[in-house]
Amino acid sequence: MSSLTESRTDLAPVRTIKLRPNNRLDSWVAPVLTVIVLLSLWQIISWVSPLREDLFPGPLSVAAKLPQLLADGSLLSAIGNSLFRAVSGFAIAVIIATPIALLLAHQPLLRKGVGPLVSAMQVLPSIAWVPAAIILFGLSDATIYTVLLLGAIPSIINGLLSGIDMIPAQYKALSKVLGASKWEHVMHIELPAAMPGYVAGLRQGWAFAWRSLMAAELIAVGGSLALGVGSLLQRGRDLADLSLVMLVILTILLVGVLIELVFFAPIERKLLRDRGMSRTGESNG
Amino acid sequence: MSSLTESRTDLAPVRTIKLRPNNRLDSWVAPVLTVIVLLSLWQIISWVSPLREDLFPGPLSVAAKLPQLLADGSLLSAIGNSLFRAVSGFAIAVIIATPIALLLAHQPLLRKGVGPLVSAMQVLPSIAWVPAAIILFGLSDATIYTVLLLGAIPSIINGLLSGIDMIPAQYKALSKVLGASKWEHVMHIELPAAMPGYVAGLRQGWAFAWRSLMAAELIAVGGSLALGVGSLLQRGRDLADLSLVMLVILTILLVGVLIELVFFAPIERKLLRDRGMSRTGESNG
Amino acid sequence: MGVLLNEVSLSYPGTGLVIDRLSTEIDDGEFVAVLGASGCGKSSLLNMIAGLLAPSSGWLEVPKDGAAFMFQDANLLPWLTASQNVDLALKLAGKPVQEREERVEELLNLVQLGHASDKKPHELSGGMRQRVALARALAQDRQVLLMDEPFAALDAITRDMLHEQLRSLWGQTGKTIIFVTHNVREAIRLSGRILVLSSHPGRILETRRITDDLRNNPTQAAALADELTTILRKEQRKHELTDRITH
Amino acid sequence: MGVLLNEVSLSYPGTGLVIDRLSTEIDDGEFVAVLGASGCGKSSLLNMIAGLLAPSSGWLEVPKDGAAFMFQDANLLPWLTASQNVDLALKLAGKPVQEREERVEELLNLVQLGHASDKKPHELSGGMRQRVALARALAQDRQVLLMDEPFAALDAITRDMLHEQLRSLWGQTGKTIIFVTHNVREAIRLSGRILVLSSHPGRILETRRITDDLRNNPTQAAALADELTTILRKEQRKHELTDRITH
Amino acid sequence: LPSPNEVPAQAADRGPAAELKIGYFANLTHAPALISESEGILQKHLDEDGTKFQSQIFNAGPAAVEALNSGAIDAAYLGPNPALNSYLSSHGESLNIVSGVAYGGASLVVNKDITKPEQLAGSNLASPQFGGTQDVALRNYLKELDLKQDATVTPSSNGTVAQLFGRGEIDGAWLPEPYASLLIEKNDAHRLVNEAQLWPEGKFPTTVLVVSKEFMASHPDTVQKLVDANTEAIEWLNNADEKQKLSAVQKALVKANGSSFDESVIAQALKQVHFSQDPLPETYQTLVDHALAVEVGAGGNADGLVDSRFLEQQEQ
Ligand SMILES: Nc1ncnc2c1ncn2[C@@H]1O[C@H](COP(=O)(O)OP(=O)(O)OP(=O)(O)O)[C@@H](O)[C@H]1O
Ligand SMILES: Nc1ncnc2c1ncn2[C@@H]1O[C@H](COP(=O)(O)OP(=O)(O)OP(=O)(O)O)[C@@H](O)[C@H]1O
Ligand SMILES: [Mg+2]
Ligand SMILES: [Mg+2]
Repeated sequence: MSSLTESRTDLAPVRTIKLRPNNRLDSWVAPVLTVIVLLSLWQIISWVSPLREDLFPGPLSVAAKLPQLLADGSLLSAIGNSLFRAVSGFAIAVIIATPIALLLAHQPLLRKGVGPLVSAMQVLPSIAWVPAAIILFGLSDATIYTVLLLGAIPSIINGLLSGIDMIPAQYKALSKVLGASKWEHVMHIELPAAMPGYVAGLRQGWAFAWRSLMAAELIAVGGSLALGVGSLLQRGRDLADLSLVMLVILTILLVGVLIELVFFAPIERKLLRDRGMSRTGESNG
Repeated sequence: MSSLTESRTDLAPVRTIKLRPNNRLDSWVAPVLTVIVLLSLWQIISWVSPLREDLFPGPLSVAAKLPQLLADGSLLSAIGNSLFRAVSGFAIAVIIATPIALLLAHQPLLRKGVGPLVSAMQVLPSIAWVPAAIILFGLSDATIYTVLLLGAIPSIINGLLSGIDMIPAQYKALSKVLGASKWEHVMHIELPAAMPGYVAGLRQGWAFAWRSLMAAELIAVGGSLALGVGSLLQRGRDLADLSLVMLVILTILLVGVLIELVFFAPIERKLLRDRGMSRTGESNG
Repeated sequence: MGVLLNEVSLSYPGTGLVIDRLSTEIDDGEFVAVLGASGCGKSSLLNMIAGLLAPSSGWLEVPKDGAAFMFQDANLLPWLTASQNVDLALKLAGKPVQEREERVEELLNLVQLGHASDKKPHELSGGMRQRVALARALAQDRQVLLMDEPFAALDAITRDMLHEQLRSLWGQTGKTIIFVTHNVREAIRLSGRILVLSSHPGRILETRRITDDLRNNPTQAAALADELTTILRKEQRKHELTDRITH
Repeated sequence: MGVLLNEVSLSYPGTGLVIDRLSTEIDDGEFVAVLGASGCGKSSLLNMIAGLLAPSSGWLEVPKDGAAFMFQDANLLPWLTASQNVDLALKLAGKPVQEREERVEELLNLVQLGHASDKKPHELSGGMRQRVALARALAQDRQVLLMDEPFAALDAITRDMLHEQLRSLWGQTGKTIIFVTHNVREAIRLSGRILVLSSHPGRILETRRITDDLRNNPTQAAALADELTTILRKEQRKHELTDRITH
Repeated sequence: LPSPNEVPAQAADRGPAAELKIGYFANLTHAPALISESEGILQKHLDEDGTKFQSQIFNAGPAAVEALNSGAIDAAYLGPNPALNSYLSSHGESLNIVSGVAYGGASLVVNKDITKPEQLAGSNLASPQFGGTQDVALRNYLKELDLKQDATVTPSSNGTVAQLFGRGEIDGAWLPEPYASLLIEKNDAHRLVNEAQLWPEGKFPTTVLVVSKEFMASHPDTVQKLVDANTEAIEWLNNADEKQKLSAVQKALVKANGSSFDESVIAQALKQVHFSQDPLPETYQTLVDHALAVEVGAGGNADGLVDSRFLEQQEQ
């Protein structure tokens, strides 16, 4: 029987309410700090490293590349083009994938038949689709969207399916008892219940969409197809210009961080908060 | 007041126990049937289509390609090489990503700082890493594994993180009450509770691993780096040999379906069954 | 006709018979209480009546529009507030919006949760969740109402009040109510008939009609409560013996 | 010393005060029952004592090794069987394997679930789940045992039997037990002191010591039960009035 | 872990290397490399110093240059452009061209409807790589025809270009062999312009042999052997009769790549490509200037790219 007691006085003045604005700020400051630390590390390593400047460009020499690319507008227009394609393509992918996933979830035989194929399609590299897409659509944005969609759709389907699989059986019983039609069940119970898993799937789907886009943009490096970030990356490799490659990588990372911070993270936070959970390390207030 | 009554006699002889072997068989028969249907469709379209045979090869002309590739052993050895790399690389990725994800889950500041970068890395196309990997590791399997790992790890981290985020708060309370150390909490509560979300993430991680591998295998088609499926695919494209491209696509799909059926689906089924849930359309027995 | 069970049996995969050839007829507008030891199959029985489980053999008849069901655990949807949870039942019953709003408020007030209507389930106490579930079950407005230990998490006072509400609701609407409880006196106070279930397997051990006279006579009621408790105790003791032999 | 609460207040984000400057001292080895209306803050109080919630102001002292806690919902881990759920508590308490196996069996037999030890939570009935949770709480073997409506989902017979078990366990181990219940007679039967909480905000409305004499005297016990019920009812009525005015 | 810069750029001669790692593509224009290996020519030369060799087959220039820079390979058969790009971006520190391999063999092939250069107005043309030799040549050609605004140039990859043409998506393409011949043989295209017409004596580099600067500094003897073997392979090819040449090249291609184009395509292509060890040193600055003129490159100084001392040594 422990007679040692622990004073909890230290807990006393801690209010469970944390200020939200502060929290929001945190989620921006921390990544920015991380980036600064990583950049400094990179610069130091590039100074110390025995590798030639053209093989391992430091941040300064990469930054030196920037004005030129900004001046001829190619970087900004490439980002614009790619971002537009990725966002619109992703939206289309979500619109197509969601009903397919729901159909699969409700048609056991279809799911058994097509489900494994969907997972297999996820594994197929995007460039595999390029020849077929070109035959069908030639050198048009349709080709690029085809490759992007075939990359993103299977992943979103799988995300939603596993979200639905994880729905507690009791919710299904509830919806039956409440007399929900299939459609009502999907809209009022299944989709909201699967939401957290679905959003996790969407995040992966977005990654697939963007990566497939990069692969699709290698089809043509400018010309009749508008230049995208993927083309720019390939151009950097073709010209043995690692500064350009690094610059494009950083651009992609930046876009990725922004999409995460302004889109996925807030949605996820909202979903979890609605359900009385929280992302680890975030206050539940 | 409804006075209409519904006879439920029809339900009477239905036993809730379904025979499992039957179920198992189903999950193989259905995909095989699907594949047969798709193949037939493809053959019919290729007969009907006005496109030249070399632009749109039918299944028969693709199959005709098979004996030659089997004879010189290049297809089988390419599959063997790629599969070995993918499976071992994926295993390494899981081993690396899991502790990182756990660390991020338990270090709020780290997560805030690095989390968005991880999501951004997921978005970075695999070929972006190729120049750096070659310069660091030359033409070795290390290069290929680097590209593969950088593709798979962020996705697995994100999968586990969102699995952990979805753990009900009450389990955390339980583990605190039971006096679990951080390590015990992770092993006995956090990991098992996050399992379903984690496996969903692993499935996506596997897709990333395989796709990144395909990109990495484009570096070289032979020599000190053994030929992989990705190289074979590229060879088909270079030689404008769409039959070869199709054959490789089919091979990749086959591998994908097999991995899904022998690995992910059973694990997922087991996890859900353990928790009293079931994949939609599968009996809970 | 209300609910008819004919030789209904149930077993789960890997269990023996949970319910064994149970037959009973529950009239339209009857108020029936089900008593039985923990784990004897009461929830399973309600699940079958609600159509959520198919019997392993036998058959049952229920009104075509199914039954409203208050689950043993509250089973609220965590992403909806208390009022949205109740509203969902009305929405799925096809009620028009204006009507719904009013009805939700009415129902939440009935269970004394008017002040908590905008709270999410995780912000409610256990008893409050149960009351939201009760409001939702009442919102369904079906001829048959199944309730699985509806008042278990409530304090005596709230419980008393809800007893009254439920009795008056039953009087007004003539619903068929089947409810599971562990509280013998609650069963006597509310129901017109008490079914006592045995366990392993679940059969009807005893059926008692409760008249209003008996209900309102404290001594008689107490005597019946004692009697039922004795029956239950005897049944339990039998099992303890078998248990000790088999294990 | 057992548990000391000093001017402890609690509010959740967006709520008013749930618990308002509550002070009390619970001695080592005391058996305390907490009564109060649904939603008055009983679970919140236990959560604070268990260290799961920090008070908004005030402070409390608990034994350094914390408290065993039986949650209001069973809170079993769904991927573990009944026996594994109990075993986890022993494992995390650092008990050696041989001892654990025996102890798990012992505890499951204690709650009469020896036959269900290999079932997963979703294969158990509500009352069975609660009993597994009880077994797990006992497995923790801490000086302080907190129980949040431990017998709510149990039938009278099982409950009676577990009352006895709990009393004898308390007698043998000298644990400090704090338990929440809605059953006034249960409180009188088990505890040495009853705390009655008010609601909105939660304060101690009444403290009653229960002597063994009183406990064993049916008339006295019934009188106390009536008295406590009246106190609770009065408190509730007060709120209904305020409610009607504010809403 | 190969660390390319352990050896300072101007390291002392350390005699013949123990091993020579060489990269090339399984392409027709790399025939001397293929023959040199399949006929055992390189092995024979290296055996004199006891040097072993290892070959690595690449898909594309960038990966080969990256490998050369990392020290994973010491020498490579490459198109002139990747070599030039790497030379310029490293300020002359990465590699040198030590010998020519092939010249000629690039053409503008177009569909049958286009018979005169003027008809290129409004057409959609392709090239195999942005800023590559053919891309620059095409752009330059269009500029000289004053069609720069009227025709689109879409850089893609060789395989994709063939597909696009097959679908009728593009009207023509400036391609190296055997892709130009592939379009002619399989897709009814015809040769509108042979790039040879645009160069003095019809000579422009198609494939060159490059060696990394460090390797050259430490093992000049081995480089000499490599250059000698290259020359011998070229002579072998140039002395063989048509049929012998075709079958040897085809055999080597299949061996390296698993499969190859049809014999008819290879035969056509072999007529366009000429093998010679002449590195054509004066052409590179022209390439750079053309690129600058059509705004696809940053310009630069190609002086010193070609290091012909090994060829000169050979002649002595
Ligand atoms: N899904 C299931 N799989 C296997 N066994 C089950 C399942 N559900 C219930 N059981 C078993 O069926 C029996 C009856 O369970 P049920 O939930 O109907 O009991 P109950 O009478 O409602 O008990 P309680 O009063 O404790 O809620 C129990 O022994 C339980 O273990
Ligand atoms: N996470 C939370 N956020 C906001 N409010 C909460 C939260 N948890 C509890 N509350 C509120 O605090 C009050 C007390 O809740 P608590 O669970 O302690 O009640 P209780 O006395 O245990 O009731 P019951 O007997 O019904 O279980 C309730 O009004 C509830 O709405
Ligand atoms: Mg039950
Ligand atoms: Mg409570």
